[in-house]
Amino acid sequence: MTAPLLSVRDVHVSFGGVRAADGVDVEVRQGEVLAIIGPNGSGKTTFINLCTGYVKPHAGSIHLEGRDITRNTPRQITKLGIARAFQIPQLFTEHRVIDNLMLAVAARQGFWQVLAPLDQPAHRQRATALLEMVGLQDQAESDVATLPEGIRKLTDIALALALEPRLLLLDEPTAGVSSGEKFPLMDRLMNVLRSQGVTAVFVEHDMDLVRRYADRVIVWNQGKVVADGPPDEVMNDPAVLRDVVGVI
Amino acid sequence: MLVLHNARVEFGGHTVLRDVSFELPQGRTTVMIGRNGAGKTTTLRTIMGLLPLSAGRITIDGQDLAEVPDHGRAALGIGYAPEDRRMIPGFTVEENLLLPTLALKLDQSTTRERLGSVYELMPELRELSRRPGGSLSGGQGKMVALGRALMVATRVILLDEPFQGLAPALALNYARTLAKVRDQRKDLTLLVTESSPQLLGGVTDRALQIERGEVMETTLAEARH
Amino acid sequence: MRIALLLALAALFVAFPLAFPWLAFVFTLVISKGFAALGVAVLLRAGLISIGHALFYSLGAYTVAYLSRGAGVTDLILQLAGAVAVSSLVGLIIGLFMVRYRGIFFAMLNLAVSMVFFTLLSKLYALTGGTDGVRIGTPTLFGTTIERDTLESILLYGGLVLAFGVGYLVHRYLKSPMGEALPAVETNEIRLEYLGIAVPRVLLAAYVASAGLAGLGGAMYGLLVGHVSPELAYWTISGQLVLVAVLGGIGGVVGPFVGAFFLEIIRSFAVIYFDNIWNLIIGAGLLIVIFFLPRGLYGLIERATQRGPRR
Amino acid sequence: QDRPERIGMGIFTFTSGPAAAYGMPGRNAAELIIEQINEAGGIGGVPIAPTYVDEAQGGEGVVSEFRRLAGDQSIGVMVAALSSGNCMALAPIADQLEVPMVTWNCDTHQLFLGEEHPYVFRPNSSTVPEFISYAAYLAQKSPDATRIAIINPDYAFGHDAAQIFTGAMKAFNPDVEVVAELFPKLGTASFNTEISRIAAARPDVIFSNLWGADLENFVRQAQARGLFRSSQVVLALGESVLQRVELPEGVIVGVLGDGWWMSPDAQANERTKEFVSAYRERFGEYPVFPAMKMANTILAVQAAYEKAIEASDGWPGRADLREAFAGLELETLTGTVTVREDHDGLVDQLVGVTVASDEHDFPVIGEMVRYPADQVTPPVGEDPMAWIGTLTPDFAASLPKPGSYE
Amino acid sequence: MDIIIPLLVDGLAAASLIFFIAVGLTLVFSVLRVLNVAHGSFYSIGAYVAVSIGGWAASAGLSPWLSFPILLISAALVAALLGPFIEATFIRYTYGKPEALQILVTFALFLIFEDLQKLVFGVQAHYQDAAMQVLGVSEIGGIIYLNYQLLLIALAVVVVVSLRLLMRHTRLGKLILAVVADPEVSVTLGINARQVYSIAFTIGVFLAALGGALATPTSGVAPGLGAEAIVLGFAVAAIGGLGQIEGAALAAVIVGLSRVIAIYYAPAFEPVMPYLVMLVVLLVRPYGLFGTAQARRI
Ligand SMILES: Nc1ncnc2c1ncn2[C@@H]1O[C@H](COP(=O)(O)OP(=O)(O)OP(=O)(O)O)[C@@H](O)[C@H]1O
Ligand SMILES: Nc1ncnc2c1ncn2[C@@H]1O[C@H](COP(=O)(O)OP(=O)(O)OP(=O)(O)O)[C@@H](O)[C@H]1O
Ligand SMILES: [Mg+2]
Ligand SMILES: [Mg+2]
Repeated sequence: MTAPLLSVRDVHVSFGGVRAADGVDVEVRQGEVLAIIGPNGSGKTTFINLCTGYVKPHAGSIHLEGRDITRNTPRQITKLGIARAFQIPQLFTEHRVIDNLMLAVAARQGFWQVLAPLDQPAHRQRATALLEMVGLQDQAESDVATLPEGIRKLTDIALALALEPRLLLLDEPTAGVSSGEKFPLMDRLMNVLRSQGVTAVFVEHDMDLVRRYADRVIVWNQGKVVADGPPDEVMNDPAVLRDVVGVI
Repeated sequence: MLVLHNARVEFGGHTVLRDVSFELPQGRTTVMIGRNGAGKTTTLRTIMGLLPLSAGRITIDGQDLAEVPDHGRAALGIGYAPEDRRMIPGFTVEENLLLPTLALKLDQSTTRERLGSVYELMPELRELSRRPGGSLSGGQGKMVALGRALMVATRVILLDEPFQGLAPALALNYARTLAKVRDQRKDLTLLVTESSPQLLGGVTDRALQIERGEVMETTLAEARH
Repeated sequence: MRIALLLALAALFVAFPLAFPWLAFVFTLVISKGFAALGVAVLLRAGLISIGHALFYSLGAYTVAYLSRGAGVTDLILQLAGAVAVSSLVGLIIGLFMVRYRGIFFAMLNLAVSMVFFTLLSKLYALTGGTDGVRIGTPTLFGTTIERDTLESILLYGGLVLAFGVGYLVHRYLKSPMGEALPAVETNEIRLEYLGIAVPRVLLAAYVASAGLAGLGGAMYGLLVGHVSPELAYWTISGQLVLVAVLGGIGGVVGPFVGAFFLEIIRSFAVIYFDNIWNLIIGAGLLIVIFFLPRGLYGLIERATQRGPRR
Repeated sequence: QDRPERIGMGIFTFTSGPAAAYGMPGRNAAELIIEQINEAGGIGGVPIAPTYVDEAQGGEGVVSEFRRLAGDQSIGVMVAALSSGNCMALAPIADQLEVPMVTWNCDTHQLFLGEEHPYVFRPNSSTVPEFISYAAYLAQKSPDATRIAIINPDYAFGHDAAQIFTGAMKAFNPDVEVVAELFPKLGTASFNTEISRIAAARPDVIFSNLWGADLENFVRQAQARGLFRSSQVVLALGESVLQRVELPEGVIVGVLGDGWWMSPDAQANERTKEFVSAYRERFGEYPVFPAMKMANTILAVQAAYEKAIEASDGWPGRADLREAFAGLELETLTGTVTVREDHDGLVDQLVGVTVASDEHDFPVIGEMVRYPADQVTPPVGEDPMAWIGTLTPDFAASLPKPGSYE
Repeated sequence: MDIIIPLLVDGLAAASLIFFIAVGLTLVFSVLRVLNVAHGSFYSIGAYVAVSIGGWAASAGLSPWLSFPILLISAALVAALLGPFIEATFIRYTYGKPEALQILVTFALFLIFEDLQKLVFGVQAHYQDAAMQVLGVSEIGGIIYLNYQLLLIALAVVVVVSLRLLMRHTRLGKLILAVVADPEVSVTLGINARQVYSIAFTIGVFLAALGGALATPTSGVAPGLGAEAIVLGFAVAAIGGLGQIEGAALAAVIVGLSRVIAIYYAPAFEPVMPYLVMLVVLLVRPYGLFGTAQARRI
C-alpha cells in the first residue's frame, strides 16, 4: 500500500497537567475519509491544532508525505496543501460572506496584487461556486457579524474548501447545523472531496454521519487513540459504545 | 408563567421575530425547534433582555419584564445557558459557577446548598472545578454553562442548543441530567432550543416549531421530519 | 455622484483662495495634512493606531530642508521625490519591527520611536538647527528659479492634482486583496494565516505606504511653511493626524482630506473668534462629529450622495 | 494713501499652555498701553486696533494667522513673537509679504545672524548682552566663585544662555569650571532629582534662566532643600516671579533689559507710574518685565509711526513705516531704545540682588547696576559668540559697579 | 560609592510620582479597555482642587496637618463629581468601539477641560505646600531630602497593595473581572455591568485626581500639567503590561531610576528615558513586563 499522506508519531502535548495528546500515533492515508470520535475534552481539536502547527508538540513528530512539518507554522502548512475548518467558526466579521470567500480565493490564486481589485469576476465566480457547495448562495451579501451559528459553520467550511487542499481537516463540520441540513450538506461535501480526490479527516459527534461517510474511524480518549478501524467494527466495540457512542 | 405577547424583534429594518406569542407552562419543558437562522437564539436573548423588543410584551407571572433591567432577570430566577458556552477564562470552573451567587449577594448557606445540588446533578463538574474556564473544551464548557445556569434558575431556565457539540455519550448523560433536574425541581420551567430534538424525547412536554421568526405548536414526531 | 462631489470639493479648493488669498495657505496645509492622515488611515484599517507618524511627517520636511541646504538639491520635484523615498525607506526599516505589534503596543512603540526621533532633532544642533528649527528656501522648478508666490500656487494646485492621483492609487490599493486583508487582520488574524496569507507582509506593505504618504505630506508642509522645527515630530502632531483620520472617516480615501479640512477650518475660525477658548471649541466640535456622525464626516457626505457605504 | 479708520496691529503671544504664564502679562500690557494710547488720541489721531494671536496653537497655525493678518490691508504692523522658534519662522514671511514685524521677545542672537531681514526689527536687547551682564555682575560681586552649576530649560533659549554665560564667565575668570549642567524639559513639575544632582556637585554658583511655572517649582523645591543657603543663585528671569514666590535675599536677578517697573528711571517717569498703577488696578499684580517689554515695544511702534507720518506726505504705508524704524530712537517707560542700522536694538541691562522691601510684601531688587547698552552689546556686524571670546577680565572691571544705579 | 544612596532615593521618589500618574490609567484600561486621554485632565483637576481647598484651609488658619486629609478629600470629591457623570455621558458610548475612537472622544474631553481649567484658574501656577513644609526635611547620604518625598514612596506601595487586594480578593474585584471578560454573560448572571463600569471608571478618576493632588505640595499646578501626565502615563502603563497594576509599579521604578541615572550621568538624555525604556522593554517583551499574549482558543 502507498506511503501515508500524513503521519503523526508518538506526539505529546499537555496544558498545565491536562494531557491533550499522550503518545499519539496516527496515519492518514491518501484519499481516505477518516473520522475522529471521542468524548469531549479528549483531544480531538488539539490533534487538528497539532497537524496544522497551531499547537507545537512537546515530543514526537509530524510528517506530510515524509516531509517533517513538526515545527512549521500554520501558514507554511497551509501552503503545503492542508486546509482546516474550525469547531468555532473563524471568520472576517467586518466583511460580507462573499468577501470572506473572495479573500480565500485570492489567497489561493495569487494574493500579492496591489492594484487589481479583490472583487474581480474570476474571484467572484469561484466564491459563488463555493457558496453553492455549502448551500449558502443566497447568503452571499449578508454581513458575517450577524449570521446565526449554523450559517457561520458553513461559511467556515467554504473558506477551507476555497484553498483546494490535498488534505482537509474538519472540526465538527455539522455541529450547530440543523438536523434537516446535516445529510444534504455532507453529501455535497463528500461529492466534492471524492471528485477531487481530496483526503479528509473529520471530527464528529453525530454517529449516524460517521457510519455513513467514514472509511475509517479512530477513537480518542484522554489524549490517546483507543481504537482504530472500519466504522461498523470500531463502533460496536463495547468500550467505545460505553465512552463515546453511548447506549440509548 | 413566562408569556410572550406578540413579541417582535427587528435588526436594522428586517424583522427576525414576527409577533411571536406563546406561554411556557409552569413546571413544564418546552422545546423550540427550528432550522438555522429561524430565530431561536434571538428569542432567548430577547427574553434575557439582551435584545430590545420593537413591539409586544414579555411577562413572567404577570410582571412585565420591560420594567426589569437586563441584569434583573437573574434575580427573578431566570437562568440562561448561551449557545456558545461563554466561560470567564480567568476564573476556575468553580468560580464561574459561584459568580451569580456573588452578583445576587446570596448568603453562605444558600450558595453552598445550590453548589452542592449542582455538583450532585453533574458530578463531572467536580472533577473540573479547579480548571481555568478558558481551558475547557467545547463540550466541557457546555456542561459548566448548564451548571452555571442552574445556579441562577429558580423559576425558569433557558438552554440554547445544549446538545450541540456534545459527544453522544455526554449528550445522553446531559439528557439524563435534564431529566433529573425535571423531577428534582418540579416547579422549574424549561425552554430548550434544539435543531436536533431526538435526545429530548424523554423530557419534552411540549414542542414549538419556529420558522423565519414565526412560532407554531407542533410535536417532536413532526419536528423530526 | 461621488465624482461630482469630488469635483465640487476641488472647485471649492480652487475658488476660495482666489477670494481670500490667505486661505490658499490653509488649504495647502489641509492637503499636506490630508496625505499624512491618509497614511495613518491606511493603518487604522488594520486596527493599528500609530501615535508616531509625526516622525515621517517631520522626516519629509527635514529631508527637503537637508536636500536644499546640505545637498544642494533645489528642484521641487526632486525634493518631493526624495522626501517620499527617504520616509518610505525609514518606514520599511521601522516597519520590520512594528508589524509584530498590535493594539496599544503598536501605538506606544510608534510613540516611543517618534519621541526618540523628536529628541534627536532637538539635540543634534549641527544637523537640525536645534529647537528653533531650520529654514527651507524656495526651490527651483526644472532649473528655473521661482517666486515664493508662484511656489505657493504650485503647491496648492499641484498638490490638488497630486491628491487626486495618489488618492486614486491608494483607493485601488485598499480595494485590492492586500488592502481588503487589512480589516481582516483586525477581525481574524488566525484565519488569515490559515489561508496561507503572511500577515506581517500585509502590514509591512501598509506601513511603508503610510510612511511614504506621511513623508509626502511633510515635504509639502516644509516647502509651504518655509521652516521646520522638532515641534513637528512631537506626539501631539501624531495625535492630530490620528484625529484627522478618524474625524474624516477611515472608510474612504477622501475621508482624511475632509477631516483635515474640517479641523483646519474650525481651528482657524476658533483662533480668530474665540482666541481664548479655541481648544474648547475644537473639542466640542470633535464630540459633535463623533456622536452625530458615527461614520466620520465622510460618512455624512456618502449618505448625502446615497451610496450605502460598506464598513 | 489717506488716513485709515484705525491702525490694525497683529500681536503674537502665548495665552494658553505653560508659556502663558509668561505670555499673558505681555498680552495684558498690550491691552492696557494700547488703551492708554488710544485715549490720548491714538497715533496721529488714529486709534490702534489690536488682533491677538495665541502662539500655543503651534508653528503652522501661527504662520497661517500671520499670513491672514498680513493679507488684510488695514493691518499696518505685526508685533511678534514670544517664542524665538516662531520668530525665525515668521521673519522670512514678513519679508516676503513686506509687512513690518516688530519683535517683542525674540532675544535669540540667531535672529539677524546670516540672513538679512529688511522688514524685521528688534527694539529690545538680545541674549548676548542679557547674559553677559549676569556674568559681569557675578564677577564683580563674588570674584572668587569658580564652581558653576547651570539649570536651564531644554530648548534654544536655555542652551544659548548657558553657552553665553559660561563663555563670559570663563573670559572673566579662567579657573571657572562648570560642575553641573542640566537642561530639564519645559513644563517639568518636579526638579527634585536635578536638585540632588546640583547639591551633590557643591557649586559656588547656580545659574538658571528657567521661567514661568518651571521657575516657581524650582525655587520652591530648591529653597526647601537648602540650595539657596549653600550657593549663590542667579535667576536670569527672577523678577518675573518676585511677586509670586518668596525669594530669599541675595539672589541675583534681572529683567533681560531695563524693563523693571520700579527702577529709578521708571519711578522718575510719570507715565510709567500711571501705567503701573493702572496695571495693578486691573490685573491684580505689578507689571513683571515681560509686560514692560511688550509695552515698550508698542511704544516703539508708536514712535516709528509718528516719525513716518512726519516723513511722508499722506498716511505712511508699510514701506514707509519700515523706513522709519531704521535708526529709530525713543524714550520708553523704563529708559531708552535705539534701533541700530542692523535692525537690532540697544537697551541697557539692569541687574541686582533681591532685598526685602519696606513698602511691598515681596522682595525687590537692590544693589542695582545699569550696564550701558553700547558697552555690553556686540558691535554691528560682529559675530556675537566670537565677540564674547574677545572679552577679558578687565572688561568686567571697566563696567559700572553693583549698587551704582540708584 | 556614596552616590548610590542618593541615586536610589531620588529614583524611588521619581518613581512614586510617575506611578501615581500611571496607575489610574492602567486600571481604567484593564477594566474598561478604554484608552483614557482625559485621564490627564483628571490629574490636573485633582491638583487644582487640592490647591484650592488647601489654600482655603491655610487662609482659614487650620492646622497644616489637616492638609493631608484634604489631599485625599479633594481627590474623592473630583472622583465623585466627575467619575460617574463623565462615564455615563461620554465614556459609556465608546465601549467596544475602535480604540482610535475612544482616544478621540477622551482627547476631545481633554481639550475642553484644558480651557475650562484655564477659565477657572487662570494661566499662572497655583501652590499649596503646607504638607511639604510641615513634614520638614532629612539628610540622606549628604543630601537634603523632603520628608514628603519619602512619604510618597510609602503611599505608592500602599496603593499597589490595596489595589491588588481589591481586584483579587473582593466581591467588587471579581465582578469587575467578570464584566471585563464578558459583559453580556455577566449581565445574564445578574451583574449590573453598567454600574460596575461606572464604579471602575470612578476609581480610575480617583486615582488620577489623587496623583495630581499628591503632587501639589512639592510642585505647583499650571496649564500643561495634564498633557505631560498623559504620555508618561501611557508609556508606563504599556511598559508594565496593560492592566497590570504591579507592572505599572515596576515600570515606574525602572523609568524613575533611568531618568535619575540620566540626570546624574547624561542629562541630555533625560527627556527620552521613558521612551528608550519603553522601546527596549517592548522589543524584548512585546506585551510589556507583566503582560502576556492571550492565545485564542480555536
Ligand atoms: N489552549 C489550551 N489551554 C489549556 N487547555 C487546553 C487548551 N486547549 C485544549 N486544552 C485542554 O485539552 C483537552 C483537549 O481539548 P480539545 O479541545 O482538543 O478537546 P476536544 O476533543 O476537541 O473536545 P470537544 O469535542 O468538546 O471539542 C481539554 O481538556 C482542554 O481543556
Ligand atoms: N445582531 C444581528 N443583526 C442582524 N441580524 C441578526 C442579528 N442576530 C441575528 N440576526 C438574524 O436573525 C435571524 C435569526 O438568528 P438566530 O441566531 O436567532 O437563529 P437561530 O435559530 O439561533 O439559528 P442557529 O440554529 O444557527 O443558532 C438570522 O437570520 C440572523 O441573520
Ligand atoms: Mg473540539
Ligand atoms: Mg442559535
